[in-house]
Amino acid sequence: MPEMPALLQYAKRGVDALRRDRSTETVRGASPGTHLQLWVLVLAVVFPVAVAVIVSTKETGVVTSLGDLLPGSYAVENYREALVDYRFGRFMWNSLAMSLVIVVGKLVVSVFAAMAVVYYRIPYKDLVFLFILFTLLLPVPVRFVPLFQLMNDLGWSNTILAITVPYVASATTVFILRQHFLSIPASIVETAKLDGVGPLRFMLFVLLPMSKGVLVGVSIIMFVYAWNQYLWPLIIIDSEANQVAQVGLQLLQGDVQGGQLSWSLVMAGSTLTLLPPLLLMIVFRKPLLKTFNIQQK
Amino acid sequence: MSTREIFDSRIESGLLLLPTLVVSVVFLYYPTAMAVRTSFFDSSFGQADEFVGLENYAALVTDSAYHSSVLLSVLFAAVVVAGVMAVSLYLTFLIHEVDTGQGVYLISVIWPYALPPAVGALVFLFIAHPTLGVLTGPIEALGVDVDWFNDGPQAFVVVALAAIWKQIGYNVIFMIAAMNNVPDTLTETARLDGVSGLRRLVSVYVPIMTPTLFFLVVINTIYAFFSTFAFVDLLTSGGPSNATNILIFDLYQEGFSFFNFGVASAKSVVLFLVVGALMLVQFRVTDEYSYYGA
Amino acid sequence: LGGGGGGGAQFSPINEELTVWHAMGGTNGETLDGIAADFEEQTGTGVNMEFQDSYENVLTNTLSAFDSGNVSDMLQVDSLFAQQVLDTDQVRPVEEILPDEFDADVFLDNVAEFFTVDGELASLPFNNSNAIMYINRDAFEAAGLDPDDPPRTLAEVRSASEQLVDQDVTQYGITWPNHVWFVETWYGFEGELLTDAENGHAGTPTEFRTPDAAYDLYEWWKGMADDGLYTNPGIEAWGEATSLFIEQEAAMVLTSTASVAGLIADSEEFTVDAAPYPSISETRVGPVIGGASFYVPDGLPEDRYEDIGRLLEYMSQPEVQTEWHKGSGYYPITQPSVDALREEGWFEENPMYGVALDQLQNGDASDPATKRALLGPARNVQTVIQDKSVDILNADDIGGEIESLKAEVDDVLAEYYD
Amino acid sequence: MTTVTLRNLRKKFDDVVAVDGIDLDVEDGEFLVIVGPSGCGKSTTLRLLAGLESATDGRIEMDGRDVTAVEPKDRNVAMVFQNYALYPHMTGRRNITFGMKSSGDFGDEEIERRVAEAADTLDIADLLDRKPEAMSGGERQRVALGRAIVRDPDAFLMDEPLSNLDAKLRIEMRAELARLHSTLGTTTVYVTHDQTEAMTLGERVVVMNDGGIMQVDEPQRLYDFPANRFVAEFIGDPAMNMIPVDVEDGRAVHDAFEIPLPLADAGDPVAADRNGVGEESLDDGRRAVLGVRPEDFRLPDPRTDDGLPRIDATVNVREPLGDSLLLHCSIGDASCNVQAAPRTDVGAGETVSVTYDPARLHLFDAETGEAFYHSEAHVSEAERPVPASVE
Amino acid sequence: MTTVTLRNLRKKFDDVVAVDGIDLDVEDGEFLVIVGPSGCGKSTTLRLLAGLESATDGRIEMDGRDVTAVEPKDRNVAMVFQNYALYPHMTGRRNITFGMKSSGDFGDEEIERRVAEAADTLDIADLLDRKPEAMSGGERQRVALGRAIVRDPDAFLMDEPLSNLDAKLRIEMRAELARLHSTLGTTTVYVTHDQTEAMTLGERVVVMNDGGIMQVDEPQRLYDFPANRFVAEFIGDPAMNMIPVDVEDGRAVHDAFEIPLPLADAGDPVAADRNGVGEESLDDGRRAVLGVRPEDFRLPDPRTDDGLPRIDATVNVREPLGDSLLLHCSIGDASCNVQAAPRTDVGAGETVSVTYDPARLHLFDAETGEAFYHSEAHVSEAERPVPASVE
Ligand SMILES: Nc1ncnc2c1ncn2[C@@H]1O[C@H](COP(=O)(O)OP(=O)(O)OP(=O)(O)O)[C@@H](O)[C@H]1O
Ligand SMILES: Nc1ncnc2c1ncn2[C@@H]1O[C@H](COP(=O)(O)OP(=O)(O)OP(=O)(O)O)[C@@H](O)[C@H]1O
Ligand SMILES: O=P(O)(O)OC[C@H](O)CO
Ligand SMILES: [Mg+2]
Ligand SMILES: [Mg+2]
Repeated sequence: MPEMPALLQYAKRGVDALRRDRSTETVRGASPGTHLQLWVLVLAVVFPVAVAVIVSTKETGVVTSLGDLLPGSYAVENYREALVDYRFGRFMWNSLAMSLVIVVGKLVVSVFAAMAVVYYRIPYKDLVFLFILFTLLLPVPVRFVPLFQLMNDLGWSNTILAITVPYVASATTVFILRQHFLSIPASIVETAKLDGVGPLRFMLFVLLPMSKGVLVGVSIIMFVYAWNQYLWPLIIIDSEANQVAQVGLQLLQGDVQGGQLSWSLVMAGSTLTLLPPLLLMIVFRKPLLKTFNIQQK
Repeated sequence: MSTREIFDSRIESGLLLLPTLVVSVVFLYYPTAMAVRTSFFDSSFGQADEFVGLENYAALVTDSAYHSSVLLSVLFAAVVVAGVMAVSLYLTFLIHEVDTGQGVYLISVIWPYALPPAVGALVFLFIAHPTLGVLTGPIEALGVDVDWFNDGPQAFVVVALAAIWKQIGYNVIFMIAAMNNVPDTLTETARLDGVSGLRRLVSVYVPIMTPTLFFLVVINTIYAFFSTFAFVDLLTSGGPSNATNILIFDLYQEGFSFFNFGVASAKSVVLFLVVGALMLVQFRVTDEYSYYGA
Repeated sequence: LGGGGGGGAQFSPINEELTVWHAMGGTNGETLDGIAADFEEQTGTGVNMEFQDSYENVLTNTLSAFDSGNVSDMLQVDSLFAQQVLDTDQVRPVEEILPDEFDADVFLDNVAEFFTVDGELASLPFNNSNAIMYINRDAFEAAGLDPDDPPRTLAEVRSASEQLVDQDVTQYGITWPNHVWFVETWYGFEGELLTDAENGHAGTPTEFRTPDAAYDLYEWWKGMADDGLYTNPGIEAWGEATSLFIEQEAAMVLTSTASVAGLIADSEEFTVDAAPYPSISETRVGPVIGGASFYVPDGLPEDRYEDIGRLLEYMSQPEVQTEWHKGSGYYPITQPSVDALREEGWFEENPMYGVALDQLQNGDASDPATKRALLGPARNVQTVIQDKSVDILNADDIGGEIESLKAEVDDVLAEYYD
Repeated sequence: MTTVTLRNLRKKFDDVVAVDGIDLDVEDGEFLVIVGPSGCGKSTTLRLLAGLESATDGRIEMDGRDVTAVEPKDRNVAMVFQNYALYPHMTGRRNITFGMKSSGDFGDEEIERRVAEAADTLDIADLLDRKPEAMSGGERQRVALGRAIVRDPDAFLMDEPLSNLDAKLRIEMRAELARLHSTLGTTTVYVTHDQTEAMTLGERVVVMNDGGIMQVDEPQRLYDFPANRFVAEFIGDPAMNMIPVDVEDGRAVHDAFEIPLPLADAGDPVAADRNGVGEESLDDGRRAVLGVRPEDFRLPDPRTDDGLPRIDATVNVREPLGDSLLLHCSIGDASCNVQAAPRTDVGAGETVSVTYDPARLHLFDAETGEAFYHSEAHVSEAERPVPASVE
Repeated sequence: MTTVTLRNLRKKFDDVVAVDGIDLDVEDGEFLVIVGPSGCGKSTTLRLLAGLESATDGRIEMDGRDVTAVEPKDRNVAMVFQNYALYPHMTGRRNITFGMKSSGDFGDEEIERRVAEAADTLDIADLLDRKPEAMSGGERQRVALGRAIVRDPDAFLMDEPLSNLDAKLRIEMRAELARLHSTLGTTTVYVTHDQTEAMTLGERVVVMNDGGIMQVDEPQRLYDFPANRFVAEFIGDPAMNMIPVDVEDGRAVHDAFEIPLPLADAGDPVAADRNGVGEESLDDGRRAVLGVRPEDFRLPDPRTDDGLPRIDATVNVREPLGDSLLLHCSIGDASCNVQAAPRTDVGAGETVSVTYDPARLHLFDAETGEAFYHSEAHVSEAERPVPASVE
């Protein structure tokens, strides 16, 4: 996998960039008003998540006023309970497996498709592209019932195949990759053609290395998407051992039927599920924020 | 000018497209077609399908609750799309304007995007529950009676807010790249001319960012219609008085709570048509107004 | 599509070991796990207790599993959905599975009756409950109310609530989850049927009944809401309702006996007590049953049924029932365990645990109104009633909304049974 | 060893005819420059040669072999692009070897040897381990050249390879290219819109306009004997002055002046050879445009009399260029640029007396723009005034 | 009505000092050009003037008012950028009016009037309703100018406004700018790296290098009296030849030649005034660099004798430039460019005899690069050879 070293490299750069950010503060700042507005907005955006994290450190977790929002001392206990007693680690692991398979699958399949769409002379190319784009309108919920049946017919229920393969075709990824491929100077492509560089070599040694940023950026978006899948796993996976974290979260609620809603455990679980994507976003922040410039055509 | 179509082999291009096309056909188009088929049947668990022709659709046509659900969904999508884009755009702009701490601000605002919708909904419930919510007290102190379990419009606002909040990060990711791509000299020209901040955003950046904004309108519309299920499910269950009974929730309930697959399928088809029609309108409109980057 | 095959479907089990899908979270779930472990120790047969989040999810997963063919060996189905599961024709009456020597008469009459179909025990009753009222004794005292004489009718609930709120003791007087079960229970106490055909026990139900009592109920309910005496915790919001009570936002909560153990544990700041369900009027015919029973799919490999039968039998053993009752609050459903508990003096020591059992046994089991409705489209009817209840609270014209509630339920019934 | 022949080559894009049926012969080892204004079809011609575009019509031959339909990689040509087209993620070395390795025609050792050779020729040994982002524009261009030469192609095709460089660097690289060509002797077709590049680099220069070829000639001959107005005005900076005149009685007549047009004796063999035209074309009353380059106008030394007519010109703007002084003047109703000695003391608004080099007059048909008279062809070497020793 | 004064102006970016404490006075209505190689700090200086960068140190005054810390929009300057900086989504008209409307200082009618006026001045009336994508480069630049002039700013700041245009257009627009400036008379600071632009446009030219000012002078004086090697080599194309010599006995001595250095009579007032230096600096044995511009070398007419030394030069490359012929020669171990008449018959490899203009010699200190001798200052008008009538 040529992406792996690239990923590591980006990871390192992301961390470096964070470090640099703090040190370089130039003389002329924007007006304090701008910063104030930002503070307020950022606070508003982050507040709910912060509440979740705080609650996850409390004993019962029932918090009804702002005054209660001081971190409690049950963090270790709650996280231990979630991870060990409720086997939440297991769900996280399932989620991770699912997400990685989806991301890698999407990338491979979409790189192929985008390459065909951009670099091949194909008849009815626009139609093919449209056919792929059109799938944006067919998200899982609309197809639940037949898809469910199909999975049963294939014997895929309760397997990782059921929660990964249907996601592998990705209109968004193909679209973004196509945009990126179109921004690679034509002269570079033509140089390859003049040199007689074959498609495989072209893809491995020219296209992929020149798309590192976008691939990383798209991977993160797709990871978040995959990681957050909820409804479909809920429906198609009914064995606890194979369940994913999003669905597993409900198991942390405690005996709701019996009136015990353990908010602190739920929030501990929520915080746990937030960690992998968050970590990725921080580490790969540079490519995530730099590479999605959508240009016309 | 020059061409990127440097390869000719039909077979190779076919092979490259194959995985995407096979997956699309088998797991996307085929189930969709089946959904269309099912919509002509009376179908449920544990009973044989029975062909009923257009009956399911006829039921929808006469069902006024369903009509309001369609309208509601369109309204909801409009509010969510407009809200997400306005807030994200303004946030992006502010971040673009400051030169200190950009990275920290950025990570902070895109952070909630990583949160699963279900968790987002739970957290929202937690802070905005009419009686238990952390923020309920302060908001009531402002003179608003927080009562969205009973008050439809309020419930709509809460679900929309949650949906907007969750999608901001995704938008900011794309918008910041687009805004950073606006040539500095345009910003500087505007500064020399004394074009004020907001005017610069609206009159200079936004038009230049149209390709990205258009992409986001499409993605956000799809999000608003299809991916907001968890918020409705966990916050309001479509109520009160159907005030938040958007199509995707309605469809899920019909299918997976009531197991009326025929009707649910008819509802999927309608949902699909509604979103498709909206997309078409959006493509038309943006085709006309979008600035085609130089 | 959708519609699965007929009765002879061959199911494949999920696991080598027995799998049980249930909806018992938290401490109740742990108790259940303990029971499984004990069973395994005694018999060597492994059991996987798999928590499925809620009765609604168990139902969804069950129905879809029937379709996919991968089914769990036992399914904990809410009594509300009994008919919906029976209608699939994919379950085998437990009586055919239980070991021959098993004595089906051990179950309390009021319980056994509900779960018996065509003279056969269709499912194994296990965790059964009533809706009761919990009160905050401290709050009652602070408001000058007598905690030992809790309100017994809706009118009394209202006046107690007024007193609590007027004196600023709690923000609200009472709360309960917006769940159909509470409406059902009110109907039951009033001796009113929810639907015709004896709540579906004597034929096909076709209409939702709206006796005067229903009007009284909703009028009271709306008045409570309008005057800020009642707060709506949300649809099926079991957790939120008890949270409101624990946080002392409301001094009374209506909820399941299943919450006894949890509420006692969580009410650290005040003293909790249990009281019978408040009735609409002075009439108190009896409550409808709540909780769930275990169904077993028909069509699993035959060799499994023996183990399943033994597990079923084990779960109705007096020791298990006693343990279960003490750990949860669900009342004991077999006579031997009731007797054992009585003997032990358990109910005297823990009067809160006795409230539901008394309520059940004081009820008139012969009155069809106390039999929980058997409705094919139960989930759908449930949703309509819950959604509509909110509408009624918001409506100016209660009568109109109640009529439209009836119309909608009738539609659902008609559609299902047509 | 490679000649390139274009025959009636045409390329049409949808509604634009980019190349409009051109014929051209590139000789073996020649450095041929194609020059012309933006959009005239230079790049398209080059890309047709490379095989990156397919011809709509006509044929392309290399060494007599018809390659019109041959795949680019089988034409054995190397192309250098304006934007360098280096792979940004590869080091200089890998950029150079990547194409060769792909083609599989070369062994590893052979590749090594060639890279070393090219690095030597281009003096880029120390760039081989850097990535393009760590190179300056000139260095990048040099690596791009390296990539082209290692493959030892039959022909180099270069599309404005120096346009992205700044002025100084461009001049340096120009010299580099000239040196390279004299070392390698590979047939080269070079596209530029910069006439200085065209003049200094090209052994022959093709001037294109609007998809067609206007003239193909050696640089100085293009300058001295432009075949038409387009070439006359395109080549030369500042451009040739163009003044509408009538031809009368062997003179170019304008409202503000009359200029005698030297004519060689009829039948003088020199004339034809030098692109002159017989007197029959100097018909009385013919409408023409007189072309005189700014440097062929002179401010005469008042102390001498060369017997040439004096023309009155009013100076509008003076532009000191350092090595000369450009005067923007009006002569009657015509605007003219006149080049004077750098420190000449003439101010804007003054009227000066101007004369000209009688051997450097050009006449173009007023309608077709075709040149029909170059006075140089009619002035024998002996007759010409002694060239000034200071230019 | 606007003078601009820079005092000890400094700008430091992280670790780069872009502008290194410069002093400069721009006079009211002056067209001042800043020229220098890439990265020398030209743009930064201009941006400091505009207020787009804040100064690290020093002050900026406009009309005596300290504006160092004033917001850009309150400086009342207009800036024209290299890439035009037109809003791509607005028509020409809206591009022009957008800033004015935003500032709110102008009424609608006033704006109308001004746009009409500017459109007239710049001849862009028919561009007003087009978007930039439908305009050519020159048209875009014109609209950008229009946007600048409608606001009637106190000063124009232009950063390489013509660099993106092709050669022909650049020359046209250059003339346009000159005309505009003579019409409006607004103080203008113009940045370019193109010395021809600098020479032709600037009333005075500032040559910058490495963040500092090398020389400020009128264009022709920069050319004739460069203050140091940097200016001498930067101004002039092809660049001035630089040959290391020793000064001995009033002569510049090189292995291959000796050249007498004219000296005015001591105390002659002309000398000082003309940037010459006294004979005391021509110390025997001083290491120096002799500067001679290519056009100040000559191929002498063999028929005449001007009494000047002859220098043997071997021609390496001949570059026909049309209006002249550039010979790249070796003189001893030095490389020299010699400019000859266009059609001179000299081939590569030949050795030619070269002489020079004795009034056009320059000497620079071998170490510091400072000029210490310009022969022109020592040659009185009368002594100079009669200028040739053909340049
Ligand atoms: N792929 C294409 N599709 C359509 N028109 C094209 C294409 N390539 C070139 N043209 C048109 O053909 C004409 C010639 O283009 P070409 O690129 O050959 O010009 P050029 O002489 O190289 O110009 P420049 O100096 O600007 O590079 C132009 O009008 C151009 O717009
Ligand atoms: N924002 C910046 N941050 C860091 N360094 C900068 C910045 N802007 C300019 N510099 C540096 O300051 C120096 C001067 O830059 P400036 O842009 O003024 O040069 P210039 O003379 O305009 O060059 P050019 O002709 O290439 O435009 C350069 O070394 C440049 O790299
Ligand atoms: O909460 P439980 O288990 O007592 O069940 C209550 C009712 O059965 C819900 O329908
Ligand atoms: Mg071109
Ligand atoms: Mg600059």
